[in-house]
Amino acid sequence: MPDSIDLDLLDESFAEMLGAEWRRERSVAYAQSGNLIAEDLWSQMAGLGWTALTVPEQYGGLGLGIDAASRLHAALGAVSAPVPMLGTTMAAALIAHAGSDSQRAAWLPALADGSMRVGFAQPSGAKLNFEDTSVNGIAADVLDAPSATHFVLSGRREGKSSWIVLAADSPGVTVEVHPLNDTSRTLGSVTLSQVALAEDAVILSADDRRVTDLLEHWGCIALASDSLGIGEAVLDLTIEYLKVREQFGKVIGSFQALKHRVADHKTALVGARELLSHVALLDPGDHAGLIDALSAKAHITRVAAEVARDCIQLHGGVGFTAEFQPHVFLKRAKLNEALYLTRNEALDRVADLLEAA
Amino acid sequence: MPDSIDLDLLDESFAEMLGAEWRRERSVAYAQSGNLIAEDLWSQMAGLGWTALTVPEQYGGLGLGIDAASRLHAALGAVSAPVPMLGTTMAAALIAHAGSDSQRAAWLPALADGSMRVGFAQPSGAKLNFEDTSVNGIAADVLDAPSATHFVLSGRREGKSSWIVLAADSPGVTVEVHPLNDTSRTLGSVTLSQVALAEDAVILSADDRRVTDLLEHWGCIALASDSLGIGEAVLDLTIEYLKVREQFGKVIGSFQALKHRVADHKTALVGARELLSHVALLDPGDHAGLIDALSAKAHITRVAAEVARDCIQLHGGVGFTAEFQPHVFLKRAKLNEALYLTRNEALDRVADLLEAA
Amino acid sequence: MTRTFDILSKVGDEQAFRQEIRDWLAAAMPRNWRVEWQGLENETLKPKMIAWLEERRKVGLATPHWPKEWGGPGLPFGYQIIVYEELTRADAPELHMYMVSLFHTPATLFEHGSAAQKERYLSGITQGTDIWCQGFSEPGAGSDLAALRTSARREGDHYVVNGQKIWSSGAINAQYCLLLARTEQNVKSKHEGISYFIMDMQAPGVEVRPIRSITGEQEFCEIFMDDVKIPVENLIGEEGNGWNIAQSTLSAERGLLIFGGTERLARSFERDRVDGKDSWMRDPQLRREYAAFHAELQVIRLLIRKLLKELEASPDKASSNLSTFIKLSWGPFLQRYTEFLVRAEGLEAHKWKAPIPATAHTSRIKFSDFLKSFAWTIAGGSNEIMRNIIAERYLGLPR
Amino acid sequence: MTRTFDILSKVGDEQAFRQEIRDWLAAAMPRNWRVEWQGLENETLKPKMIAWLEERRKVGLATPHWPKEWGGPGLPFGYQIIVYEELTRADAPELHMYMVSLFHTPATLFEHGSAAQKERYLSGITQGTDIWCQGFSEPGAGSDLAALRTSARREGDHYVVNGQKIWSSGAINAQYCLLLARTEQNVKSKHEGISYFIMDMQAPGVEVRPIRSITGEQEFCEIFMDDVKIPVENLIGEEGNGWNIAQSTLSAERGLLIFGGTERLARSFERDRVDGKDSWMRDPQLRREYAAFHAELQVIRLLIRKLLKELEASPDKASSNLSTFIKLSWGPFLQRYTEFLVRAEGLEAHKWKAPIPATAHTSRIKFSDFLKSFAWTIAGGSNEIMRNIIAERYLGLPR
Repeated sequence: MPDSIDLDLLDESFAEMLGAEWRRERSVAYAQSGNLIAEDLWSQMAGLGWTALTVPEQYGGLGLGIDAASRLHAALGAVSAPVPMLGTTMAAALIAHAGSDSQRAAWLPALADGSMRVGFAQPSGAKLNFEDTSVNGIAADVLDAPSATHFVLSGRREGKSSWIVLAADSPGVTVEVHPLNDTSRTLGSVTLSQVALAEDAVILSADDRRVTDLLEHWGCIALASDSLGIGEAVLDLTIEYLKVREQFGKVIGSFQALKHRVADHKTALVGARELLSHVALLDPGDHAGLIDALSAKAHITRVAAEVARDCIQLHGGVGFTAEFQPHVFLKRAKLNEALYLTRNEALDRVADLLEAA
Repeated sequence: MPDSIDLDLLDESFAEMLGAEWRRERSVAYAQSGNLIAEDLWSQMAGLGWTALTVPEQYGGLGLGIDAASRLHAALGAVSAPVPMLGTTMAAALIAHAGSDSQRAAWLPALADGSMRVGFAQPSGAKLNFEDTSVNGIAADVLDAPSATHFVLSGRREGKSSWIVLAADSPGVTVEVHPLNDTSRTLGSVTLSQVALAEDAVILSADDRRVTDLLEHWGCIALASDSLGIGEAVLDLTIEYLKVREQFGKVIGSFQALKHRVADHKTALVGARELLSHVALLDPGDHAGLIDALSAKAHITRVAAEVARDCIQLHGGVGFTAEFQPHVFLKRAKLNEALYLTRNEALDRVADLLEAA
Repeated sequence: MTRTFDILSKVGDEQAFRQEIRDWLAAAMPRNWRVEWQGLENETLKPKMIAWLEERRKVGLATPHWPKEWGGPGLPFGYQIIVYEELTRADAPELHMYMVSLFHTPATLFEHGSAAQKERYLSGITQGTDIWCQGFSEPGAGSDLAALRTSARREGDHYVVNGQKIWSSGAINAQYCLLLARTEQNVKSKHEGISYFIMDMQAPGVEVRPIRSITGEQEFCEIFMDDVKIPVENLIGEEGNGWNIAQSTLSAERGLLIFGGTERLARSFERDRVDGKDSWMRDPQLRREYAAFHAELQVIRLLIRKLLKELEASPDKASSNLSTFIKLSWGPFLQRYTEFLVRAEGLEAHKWKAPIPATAHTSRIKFSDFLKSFAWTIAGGSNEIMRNIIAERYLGLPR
Repeated sequence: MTRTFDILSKVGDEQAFRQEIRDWLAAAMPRNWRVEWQGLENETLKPKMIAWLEERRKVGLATPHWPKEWGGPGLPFGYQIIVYEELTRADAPELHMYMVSLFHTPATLFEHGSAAQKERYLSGITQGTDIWCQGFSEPGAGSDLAALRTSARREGDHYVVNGQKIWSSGAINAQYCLLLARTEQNVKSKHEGISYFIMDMQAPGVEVRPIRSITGEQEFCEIFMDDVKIPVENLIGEEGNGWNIAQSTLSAERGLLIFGGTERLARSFERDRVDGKDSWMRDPQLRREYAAFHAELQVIRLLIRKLLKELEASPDKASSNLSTFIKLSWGPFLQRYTEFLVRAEGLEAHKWKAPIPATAHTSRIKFSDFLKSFAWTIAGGSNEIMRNIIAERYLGLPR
């Protein structure tokens, strides 16, 4: 089944539910609500099996790959959905690829049914020390930590990169909430104070480099997908607006200077989509695949942020109000640029990898 | 007299002569001629005293400052004049500020009357060794060297920056000509092989740092001025073209997408002109003055090159032909970006100086 | 603290003038205001703003750029510059609630107001705490300002106004409004038949609704007018001549208003470098990006000084060309620079912090400053309108 | 060297196919051609180009992307890719004099030509050395192609043609011209009344004048036609249907033609990095700028492969949407990348070097490659025309 699934059909089902459940008005209203997560939306997603997308079948998942996850993240970006899906995608990848059998059995079903919500540490963050039986330290700026049931934090053990999975309510764990300009997501710094380190909480892979590459690859694709969804959605709604808003006795969409900017944005997004489709099919273990994934992250998050920025300008005055949607997209697009790897960090990696090729 | 001269009147006299003597057609034709210098234009300039502009009065000059030279360089840029004026400006500054009385007497009158044409070494080039009685080495990529009567080359003596003034026909001097894409100028690499170093040929200043700063300041302003002239001229002629060329039954200047690009270019050039006027009045010994001069070089050469590039595009097909003028401007503007200091080198200097402020 | 300050008497001695301002600021400026005022809006902010205005008034600097004819201190140009330099240097709060009062109202009244209007309303600013707002734009007439539909119908000794305005900064706090309304419906050109009024915001039928902006602040408002009566003596200039008068109002916006903002930004630009010195200023690329902004900032500061000199020579008539170039330089520059800071600061810039009022575009909350930059690229004539004006009016490209 | 090569028979075994091409290229490719051909133009270049075409023909690769129906080798898509990959890998000269012959002529004739026309003219390309040019643009009708004024008047069994064409690549060397001319003057829409002809360039009344381009080369020409007779059998399709047929010609240009160019650029992109490794690749900023181009290059290569797959599925009908997006991605990208290389190389890039023909945009003479990029941003539908098409036709924004 997984191999033969039609991703375009998947797209349609994502768009259908989100289009019905997370309309523009909800998105705009949510941005001022102060909530940490759209609980009801998350429940619906879980109910439809979206949280199970990339979990292996034997653990209650659909066993699909990053290409399917890419579609889902694009759909969530397209409505700026306030759900912590990135943590699920990343945690499922990590645990499925590097977890022991008991770890997989312990966590993958909970990820699949949505009951486990993960705050996944910034890959570029400081590493914790997992050598002892307890762990101390701070994992700063963990995405979606404030609404998470679990954290996946990275550190070192036996000289290797490794990860721990920790319940948010474990003794000694506290979370400092950082509200974001992008109110569709949250950030939290997780402080660990004498937190007991159960042996089974540590994920240690024989080939930690491969796991690190895999996570980088999946993270880049998920964020690039989210941004692609943002870029396409904000451009589409702006084009709609340009077709109805009148100034000087004409719809403003008839002004050539605006048309040319829109055409450039559309061209950039058509290309971005093609790049992403391609990257999502590459093997993360593949050197060229990682180059393209990092490139896609740097390129597509930039394109989307620039499109969203200009869409505010194209809206004119109403674009400056909280009541219209472009700002919701701009804030999310700008955050995507900074998450996991900044553009400059990604490009430095690309240059390194190209030179090593 | 010099203090009270009206620079706007000077501008007018530059524009009048050059407008009459170096029309578009000559500029376009010259670009394919293979000549090293427009001898007749140089003679006319010398006859009108333009080569004497910044030479002190007691040596037959007009004793004006870099603000006047800036106007001249802008006027020369505006017609892409194939004359080695930059060497005169730089050499006059160096000799007037750092030369001994005998050196000033020997060279300034010849600079003033145009009989001495200088190939002035790239400030960033390798330094020669002036310790001995003869000098060996290569001064690479000296601007206008192929048409020069003299070279000013930089090196070190007694641990300080110093300069030599050398006749092009001195024994042991050979010049390798590098034709340029910008055919309004030339470049040459000067090889010195056992060239006798007369004691009076070496310019050595007690405060070599001040002289270096002065040359950097003047060089930045001269090149930025040349580029400003280019940018304004190429935009003006493009606007003229947009007003007459018809497509789709309209003059293409009525298309809003083109209008908006032109408006942005115009805005950038209005600002560039203001920056340059300001910088040309600052004391080169002043820290802030040097920052602004370097900034002006980096900024204005970039603006002009970008305007010239888009002017080819705005011309459409004819912009791609050697018969129209935009390419002459683009090539000169791009060269100005690379001469003396690249944009990145200039910005690194600006950042250093800002941090030291 | 019991010392009194006499700043204006020091004109003629720049050094003493400057020192007196510094001493006064050290004594009179609200303490720690960036922290105290953070997150304040309208009602809570207003008394603090008034108190600060009072301090400025005491030393004659409520309206430092006003000539004597307007009731201002009539400072020579060089001294005006010093005032702004010192206010900036001390990081004094901006009188942002008084923007229209300080800039748009005098630019309008001085040239077009009656003697009685000048007398009454300018003194309300120099001597009182009158807050003004501007009622130009409408939901259906943004960039196309002349398409406005708010109507003013003459009935005896007053006009009856009906309609809706939008993007009125600070209308929620305002006593008066500079209002454009249509007094004649059947006109050949939409620029005709528009009249210019002073509207009392406390008049019956006026309703104000704040609009929340993308920064979360409520600076802009909508104004709804339902049979609002405006006495005929509140008509500015001739009936039907409102469009021309509005050009005076707008020209104030495109030049002078930017001055304070750029000087503050120049100061903030230096602090950004210091703040970033152990982080992004060590990245060779970001360092160059930063350095390149220096030229752009200088360009704008120089253009504004040129405009101010023109204004000094002829105070009632700003060069509209120059002010258009300034507007189109400043807005996009500000947007690119603040975006750069967001990028340079990384994830930290994305953490929400309550906006700080009265800081112009230098709250130093990077994301908030970036979002606010759209006010300059959209409001008061968008980038697009500026480009049309430059191409068509100044360069003669055909419509 | 006496070995014969049988590349086409290896279809079915990719490895053997690839190896056979490599062996053939090692034996047959002109030696040291980049040096030998540098600075050559027209007459001196033509025999070298023909000799290379002959080598390709011997192994069935004169027209590697042509289907069997056109007289091509009918290679499966994957094998076409291999051919281009190997030609690129070996840095084989591009058949740039044959661009119209290889791309535009078949795209036009296959769909719209008569059996006799296909028979005669396609074989002149697959079996001979016919060079074609295109006579579309006119001095008064550049981007507004349909405004063309060249007239073709029917007189008995021929048409009499008068007018002028411009931007005809390689017309100076051409035997035939794909000509658009107006056969009907009184039309409601300018797109009507245009007919499509094959014109013999040796016919009396045809005169060709080369245009020197900004790179100093003479690739483009003007064609003057003074009572040129074209036999009626040289009309392609119906009289008056030329505009529609021209769309087939142009679609070839916007997709397929870019393929060779991007693959060469991808190869050149790698070499640029190696060449720069001790200079600009050590500058952190230039290194990032370089790395950022990787994504853009991949985007274009992927879009083209998608288009080629569509063409394989339905060879006579390219997706015009996709080809427009490709054109608007490729031209500006190429211009920015070549400009970057000029900047990265510094002063060295400004030294003039004679252009090297047959290198597409990868002569590796940086300034020349930069200047040539304008051919892609202006010719064959300028950036501006592409933006109009995308906004109006694809996105439905009103005219």
